[in-house]
Amino acid sequence: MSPLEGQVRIPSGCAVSAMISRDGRRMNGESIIQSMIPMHDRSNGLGGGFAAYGIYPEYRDFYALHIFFNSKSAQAECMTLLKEYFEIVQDEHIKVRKMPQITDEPIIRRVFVSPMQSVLRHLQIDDKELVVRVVNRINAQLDGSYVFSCGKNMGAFKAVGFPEDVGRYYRLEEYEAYSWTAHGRYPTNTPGWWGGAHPFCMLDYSIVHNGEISSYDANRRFIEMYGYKCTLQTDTEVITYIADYLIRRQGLTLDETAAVIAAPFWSTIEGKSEADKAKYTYLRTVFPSLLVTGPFSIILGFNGGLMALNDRLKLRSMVVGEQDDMVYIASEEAAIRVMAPEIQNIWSPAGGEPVIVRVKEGAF
Amino acid sequence: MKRIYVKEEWCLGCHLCEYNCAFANSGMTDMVKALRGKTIYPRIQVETDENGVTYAVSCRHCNDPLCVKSCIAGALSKKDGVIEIDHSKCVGCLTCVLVCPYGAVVEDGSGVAQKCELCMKNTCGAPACVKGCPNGAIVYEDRGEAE
Amino acid sequence: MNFYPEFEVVRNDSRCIRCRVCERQCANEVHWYDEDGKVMLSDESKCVNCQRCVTLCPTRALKIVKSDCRLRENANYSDQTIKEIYRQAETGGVLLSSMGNPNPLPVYWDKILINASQVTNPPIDPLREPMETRVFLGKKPDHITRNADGSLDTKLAPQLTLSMPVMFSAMSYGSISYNAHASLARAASALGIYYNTGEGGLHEDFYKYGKNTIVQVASGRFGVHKDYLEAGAAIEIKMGQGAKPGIGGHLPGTKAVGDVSKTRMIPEGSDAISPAPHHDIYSIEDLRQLVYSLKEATEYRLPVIVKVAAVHNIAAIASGIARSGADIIAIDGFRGGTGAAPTRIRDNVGIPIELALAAVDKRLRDEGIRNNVSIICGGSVRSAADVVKAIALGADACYIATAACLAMGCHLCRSCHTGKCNWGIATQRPDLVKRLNPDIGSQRLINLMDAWRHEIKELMGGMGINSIEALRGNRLMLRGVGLTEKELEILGISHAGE
Amino acid sequence: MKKYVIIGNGVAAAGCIEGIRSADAEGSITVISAESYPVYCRPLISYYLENKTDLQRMNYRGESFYADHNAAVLYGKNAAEIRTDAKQIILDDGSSIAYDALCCCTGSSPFVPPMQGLDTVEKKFSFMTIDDTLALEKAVTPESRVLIIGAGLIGLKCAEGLHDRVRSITVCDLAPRVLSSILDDRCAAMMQKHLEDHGISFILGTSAKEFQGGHAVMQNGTEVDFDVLVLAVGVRANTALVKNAGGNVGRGIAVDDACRTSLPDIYAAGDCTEYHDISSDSVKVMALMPNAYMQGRTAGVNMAGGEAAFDNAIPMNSIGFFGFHCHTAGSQPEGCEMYEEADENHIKRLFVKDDRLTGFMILGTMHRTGIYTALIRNQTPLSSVDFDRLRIEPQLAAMGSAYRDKVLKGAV
Repeated sequence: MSPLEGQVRIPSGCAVSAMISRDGRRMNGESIIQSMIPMHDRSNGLGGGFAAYGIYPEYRDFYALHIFFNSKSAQAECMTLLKEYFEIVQDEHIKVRKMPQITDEPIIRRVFVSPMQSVLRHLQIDDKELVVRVVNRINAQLDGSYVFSCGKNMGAFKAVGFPEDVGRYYRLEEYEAYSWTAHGRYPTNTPGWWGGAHPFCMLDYSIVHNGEISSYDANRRFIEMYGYKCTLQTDTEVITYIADYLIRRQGLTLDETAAVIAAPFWSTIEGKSEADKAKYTYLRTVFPSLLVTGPFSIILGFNGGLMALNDRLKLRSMVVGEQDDMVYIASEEAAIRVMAPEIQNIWSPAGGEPVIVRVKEGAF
Repeated sequence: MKRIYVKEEWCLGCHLCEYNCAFANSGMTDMVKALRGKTIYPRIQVETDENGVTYAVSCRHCNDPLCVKSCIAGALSKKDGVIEIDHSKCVGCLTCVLVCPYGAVVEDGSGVAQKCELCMKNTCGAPACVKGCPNGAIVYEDRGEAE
Repeated sequence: MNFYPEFEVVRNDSRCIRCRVCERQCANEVHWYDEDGKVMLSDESKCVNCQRCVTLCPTRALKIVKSDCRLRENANYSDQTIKEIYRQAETGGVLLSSMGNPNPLPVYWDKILINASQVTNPPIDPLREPMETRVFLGKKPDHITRNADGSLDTKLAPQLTLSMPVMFSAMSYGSISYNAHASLARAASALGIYYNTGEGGLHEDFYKYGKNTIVQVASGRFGVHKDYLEAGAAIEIKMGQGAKPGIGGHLPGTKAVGDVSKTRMIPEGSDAISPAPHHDIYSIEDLRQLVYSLKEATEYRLPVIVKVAAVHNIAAIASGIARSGADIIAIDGFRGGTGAAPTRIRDNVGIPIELALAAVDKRLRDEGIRNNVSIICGGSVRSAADVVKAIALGADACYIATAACLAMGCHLCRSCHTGKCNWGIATQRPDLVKRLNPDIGSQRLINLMDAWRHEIKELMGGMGINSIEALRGNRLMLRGVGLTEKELEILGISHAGE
Repeated sequence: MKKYVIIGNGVAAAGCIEGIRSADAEGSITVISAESYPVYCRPLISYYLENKTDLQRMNYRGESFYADHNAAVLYGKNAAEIRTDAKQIILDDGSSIAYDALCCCTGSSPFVPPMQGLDTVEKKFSFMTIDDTLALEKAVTPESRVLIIGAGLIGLKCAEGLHDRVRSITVCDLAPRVLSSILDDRCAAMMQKHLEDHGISFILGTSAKEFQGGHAVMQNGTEVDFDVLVLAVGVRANTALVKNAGGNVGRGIAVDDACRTSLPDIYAAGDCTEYHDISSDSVKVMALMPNAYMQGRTAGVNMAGGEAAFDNAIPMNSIGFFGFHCHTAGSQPEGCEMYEEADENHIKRLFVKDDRLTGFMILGTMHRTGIYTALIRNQTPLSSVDFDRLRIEPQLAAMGSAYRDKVLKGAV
């Protein structure tokens, strides 16, 4: 049997797509599913997925865990563990639409949880850190359980299959989100595993990514010093951890984060103002191991916005479109034209230059 | 103009320049054939001072060349800064040897005068002594000095 | 006991033009000209096979070959072993050797292969795209801090900035010549890297290269004073050396002459003996005290490097150093060179740098303190490929010394301890020192580093990496061939084909 | 536009033309040449006989020299008179040429003392010019017996030149040694032996008393039969033009360091002049090619309004016979010390006085002798150099590192 995710490093090509309303208007998943259809050939049916922000307004204060279980016993084991750390607010099936294109489905549950204050006090950590630790523990140590989404008021939906089928399977037309990201996968050496599909999430960060990064092991071995465990050995996973580490734990801004991941060349830095020179030099000096090289286009989703970023040589395609309050991002312009047929303003961002979109304050 | 200068602090006294010179001006393509079993008459000569310091001396291509002024046959001339000898005109009187204050014009072993012509007339292209010096003690450069 | 000489001088008389260059250039007085017979003669027993005569012979009339006169074959007692016994039986002395361990022990660099991109991601052409090799060595902060206005506080612990991840390793003035130091200093300056004074102090002429100088503090403390410490860009505490772990150094009085003795601050002609330990460092906490003493003395302006030989428990030692306040750890493998070391020590003590480096990098990461220190890898880094492999194993930069000596003309005859280096490197004899013209020496070092930088960029480009930091510790880019499971495990790499 | 006139067309004249043109590209130059050849150097005539050169290669400055320097040459003309008042030269054909500046490069002529019966000799020649040489060449056969009167530079070079063309050569001279003007007894003896080894016979210390056709009788009674007679007793400077115009003349035309004669706008250069020898601090006729050129050039520069001086003249000679060379320079003043080094085929004599090298004679090996010449010419104090090393071998190494740096590290 071929090795699964986590047993071997898996490079893969992909398609990405995203749409976001800066006004915080919530839209159902129809449009984002449609956007993946013209990019069908960028996937090979071994993985598709979506992330949606703003979909659980009534549970916005709770962490929404989306979990795959291989068996009832695994589910029971996992729930026992969760109860040691969290109040279980709600535990339910994620509704799916049975279809021939999607097979081998695991048990798919959605659990809203709230960290127990006593635990936080005992461990001297904040609630986010607790979620990260527990999720890492489940994913690394509990056989048959895999948490694939764990943020607030957001969720990831993914499966083995083509992305448009995955969207239908999860009935995404029934969810309303102000920000959607999508991913179609083209892995080159795996039979495909549900957990290995994208997006990859950590707290409310979700990453969809197209590329194969050459810095992988340098990034992985660095980030693993800080409690992360790259169980999937995928680019998306490590980039998610890098984003979490830089944004949440180091407190870098999105721009600063982009300047670490896709650092400007020294020759570019030389030409900047003294203040910028000092800043960029500092970031490259302090976080050299988090520079990501090789081709990538990623879309980092988070509560209240998203950031799209290309590698600094722009070795992967990525286009951005803007119309009214909407911003669209995709591997191919065709995908954007599906979502917004009348769109005028489409451009291709330069390598290493982040495109950051934020929803109006208070609108999500 | 470019001239040959010596850096005596780097001269090893190995005398390779003399052999490279003799070979370069031998008109032959094989050094062994050119020099083996022969006394060489190089146009550059290594001297050793009282402290054991060595350095090579070759034609300075003077601004006021006594050799050119003294040549009875009109065989020596200065063209583009280089003092040349026209061997077809030279009759071997060696007056040039008698007047060169640096001892840089020498007899070639057959009674004819010869001197450094910066390897411009042989197939070397650039001074062989410079090219062959293992320690950069002889250089061919323009120090911007007035003619 | 008389042996047949180890080398034979083969002179092709039909090519010899009697220019006597060989005679003039041999400090061992192997060659001479016989006026009567008009031939060149030689005394081969004096020959160390430094190839000076071969190199300078204008007609290629000379070669030096290994003598085939052999003692009776014995797979257990090699010729070398037997002759060493004879020598010791004769002299009662410790055998001395120079340069690195020449024995056929495994060279792991040669059993590690480098990856390249095909199809799924593109190789990068260094002639078309920027390819960055700049490296910072020094302690990195665990957390960023911000100024009141929210901007990043960009103050950092002192860092060394290298244009490429290679530096010239410690070789003292005394063990090598003034001109060798001049060559290294000038090349380091021109290249934007660093050279290392070694333990012999810093000649006053070279203070001007201070921005590119690492000053060493070794157990003998030769030439160490306030101005010296402040002259460099970093201070290196030498705890050990790969060629001779566990023992000190010994510069014979014959080399401690003139400026060498002045620079070392020792009487002319006296032996300069570095003790095996630093007598103020008998434990890791003592090291911490010295690290901070040196930092205090230089107002925390300079990073402190601690250099250790790669020995069995190097990972634990490195962990201790990383917590000692040191900014950089230099690890020197058992193949590293020396101007003189007891043969038995050189050939039998220490471990390969590849394994040591991998173990140290892993240990520091396991302990989450890899960012506290930078790692320099030394002890037989021979090519750009070795550099790339070292970086991918986890080094921040490499130290080279043997390769640098080779660039300056060394022919690895391993006779440095005689002080008669025909190439003007490991000698203090003025007529020999003169043979290394720093104009040439520095240019050759610059050429070598330029060439390596190009090759590093080519290799990186092939891997689809366009900045050296993305290569550091990127062990997925390496595969082993012909290595055991254990070796692969220690190196932290997969076997080729996996 | 200035009018320059040069009387004579030897090397001094060529130097004068180059000197004028180095300072004045415009003025007209007229050269009055008695001989019908472009400038050549007279000492080459013996090499012509030896086939080491030919008439074409003897041309001192190449085909286009006069054209390149915009100089007109009047071949086959002689100046008969200088009229200083009118600033005119009257030629032997009666025509006149005006000058603003004039240089006399009239050279020297063979001097033949009166000898009884000389008119009975059928084939007798001087050895000064191409025409002399061509005539001599025609007159000799492989069977000729040649008698040369004069064992000086001219006589002996003639002997060398004729050596392969004739049956025998006898050289006689009143002086008791060969090359008596430049060599002392010991050196002359070595040179004489070398010449005798090549079959030249000598009758020295006596002169010809009487000629009877092809028979000569010496003062000491020796008799010589010969077919061809060459008269090379000596030369005299051609001073008449200047002398007749009222200029100061001694054994040569008197000139100063700027090569000016005592007459306004009249200069003189070359073998016709007498001038200061710094090695002996005396005025001499030094009929030497290098000096002739340097004087000519000096005169030319000054004529054209520039400033030049030839103020370090010394006598010097480079002469060789059958591959055996001899270099001499300077003088041997009264009371000088001599350093000598000699073996069978080589001799070196250096003369030192008052901390200066004043002269030398070197026979056999000519290696870097110019370094000695420079010591004489520059009047270098020997205490400032390492003369102990220098006298053994001429070398810059013994001249001090400052001098060496100046010579080898900069332009000289």
